[in-house]
Amino acid sequence: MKLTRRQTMLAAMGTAAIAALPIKASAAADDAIAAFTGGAELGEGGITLTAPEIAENGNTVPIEVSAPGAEAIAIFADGNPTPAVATVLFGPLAAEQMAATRIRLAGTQDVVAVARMPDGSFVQARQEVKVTIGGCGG
Amino acid sequence: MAENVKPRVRVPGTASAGEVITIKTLISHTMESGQRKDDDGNTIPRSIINRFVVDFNGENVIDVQLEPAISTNPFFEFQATVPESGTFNFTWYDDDGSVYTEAKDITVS
Amino acid sequence: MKKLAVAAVLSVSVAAPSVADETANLVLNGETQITVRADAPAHVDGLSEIISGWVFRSDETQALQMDDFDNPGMIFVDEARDTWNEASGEAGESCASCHGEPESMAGVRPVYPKWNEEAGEVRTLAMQINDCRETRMEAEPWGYTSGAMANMEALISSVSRGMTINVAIDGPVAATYAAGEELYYTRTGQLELSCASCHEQNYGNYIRADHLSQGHINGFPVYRLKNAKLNTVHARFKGCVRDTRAETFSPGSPEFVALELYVASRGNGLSVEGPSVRN
Amino acid sequence: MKYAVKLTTGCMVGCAALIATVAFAETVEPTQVAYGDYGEVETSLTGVPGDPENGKLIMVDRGKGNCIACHQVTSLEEFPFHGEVGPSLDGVSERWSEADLRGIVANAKMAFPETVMPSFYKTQGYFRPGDAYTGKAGEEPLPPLLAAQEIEDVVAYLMTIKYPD
Repeated sequence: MKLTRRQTMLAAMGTAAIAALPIKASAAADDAIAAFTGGAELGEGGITLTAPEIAENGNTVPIEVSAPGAEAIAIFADGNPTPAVATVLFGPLAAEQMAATRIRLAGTQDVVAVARMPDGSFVQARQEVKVTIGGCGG
Repeated sequence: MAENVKPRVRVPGTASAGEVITIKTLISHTMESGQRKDDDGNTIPRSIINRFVVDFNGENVIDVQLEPAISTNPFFEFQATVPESGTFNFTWYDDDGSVYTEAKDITVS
Repeated sequence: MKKLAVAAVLSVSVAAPSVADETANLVLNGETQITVRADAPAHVDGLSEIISGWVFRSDETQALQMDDFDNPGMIFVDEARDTWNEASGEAGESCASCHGEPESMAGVRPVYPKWNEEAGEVRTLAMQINDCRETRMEAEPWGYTSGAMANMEALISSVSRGMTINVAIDGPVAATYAAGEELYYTRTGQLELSCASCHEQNYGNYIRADHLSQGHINGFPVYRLKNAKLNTVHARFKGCVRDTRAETFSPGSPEFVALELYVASRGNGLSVEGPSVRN
Repeated sequence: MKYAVKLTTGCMVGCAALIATVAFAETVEPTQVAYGDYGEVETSLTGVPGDPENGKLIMVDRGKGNCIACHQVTSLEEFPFHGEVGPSLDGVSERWSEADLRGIVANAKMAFPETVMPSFYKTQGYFRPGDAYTGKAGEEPLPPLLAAQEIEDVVAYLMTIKYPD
């Protein structure tokens, strides 16, 4: 079996990806989420978080959140020293409840999006983003 | 006021009533997180855009609270519906008290 | 070993979306075609195909350069447009006084560095900009890798995007070209790495999680996600040489001017991309 | 408390001095390493057996060996992102002898003249040697990238690496 360069590359990244050491979610992350939800239970579904599986640089990581019908979406990076990232309130003229932005991640960790729905319930989506490590020693 | 802060917005010039339009915004700003240190080891004080609001003809589209984890040169993309011709007003609030604004007209046919 | 390789490939689906798509093509703003792959110029022995650094970046980083609104480097182009029109220096002149619109600079970037007959020297774009400032505007020269310089280079590059790099290597620049080529293949510092060690022998390979490109400079100045600002060619050269644990050359030095001419000419056939976006 | 602190300090200084003396007596200087015809180095650089656990840490430390920047190693999978500039080190102890590995880590160019692998136990003969990663000039002899015992520790870890099952 002959691997093309691209396949080999993907394989290398695949191996690396499995082994990534994430920053553990902090108590501060739980507190930040609770501050938004008032401690309410977090459901699943109805919210989409799109983030790269591997970010080339943690300084600028493009993400997108979408929760049709939501009143607000809060975004958290659960391994950052300060986990809160942004809170988006949607007004009456927001066509679809979505937003895309670029965020900072201190290392490999979960990005969490939590939406507040008009009935007072909360739903969440989370995804791990692996932040790469540069090759040079300096 | 922070240096060289310049808002940029992209809004279509025309739309049909009730059409979903995509808006992109970018403002040049360092978004100093308050977590970095200078060469002498002193913490560089936080200086960020902390709030971004978009209204259309006085009605709200989005109202965003930004934290230091938003990247340098904050970028936002979102969607709006426009019921009639009018003006989008964009407002960014800086930690230092500065307020930056931009307006964009749209014609609804 | 064979078994291992197969197992590794099976895990591809996990990481595939995030890895650079090496077949991707670059079109700016849905209209400007950028040549990101071309046959290597005849004078480059070590490569058969030349490939823009854009190709080696992840899908997300690639996307940041595809639309001027998404490209944070364009912020600095805007700043330079203001500077372009501002009078500066004793002569009371601005760039616009002589050159009109910045668009009149289209075609300049692709041929720099180039021989200046009058001065009898090879000039980089930065040297030419400073010559204008000092001689015609009677203004202070900008620092070689300063923000103002990077911005102006970005503006001048931006109006040539899509045009083909075509740096002359013979005639009066032959000696400079030869000096640049020699430096390109010279292993520097305690790590004993040359430009070629990474960018000719190992492009396409990962060094840790960093995907090594061919090191072309058609995308300069570059907005790097790493430092969220524009980076000039000589600042990047300096950073790379420093990372070999070497004593660097200085930005603007004859060595780096020669290296710039040589490296630029390796990209003859690619498009001007600056300001590009890289990691 | 004061007394205790004093005692500890005294011991630290004394012990360090002792270790330094021993090390000095045994350590082969970078310029004195005896490479064989194929770049191998038969004798330990320190006479002290390598510590494979420490060797492992050196291999993944960006400021030390940084071996995984270029080499894939299955047994180091817990440390993310392995490069592919050099060959995989899986099974390395089954392909090479300890002497070969010591020579390759100390100065791989003795075995492979064209390799891009840095020489970890070489202190002079560089073009524009720098002061670490400052970009400023460094004066030869430079400190080696790894100390003699660190080389032995890395070799000890390499000698544990078999082909994965």
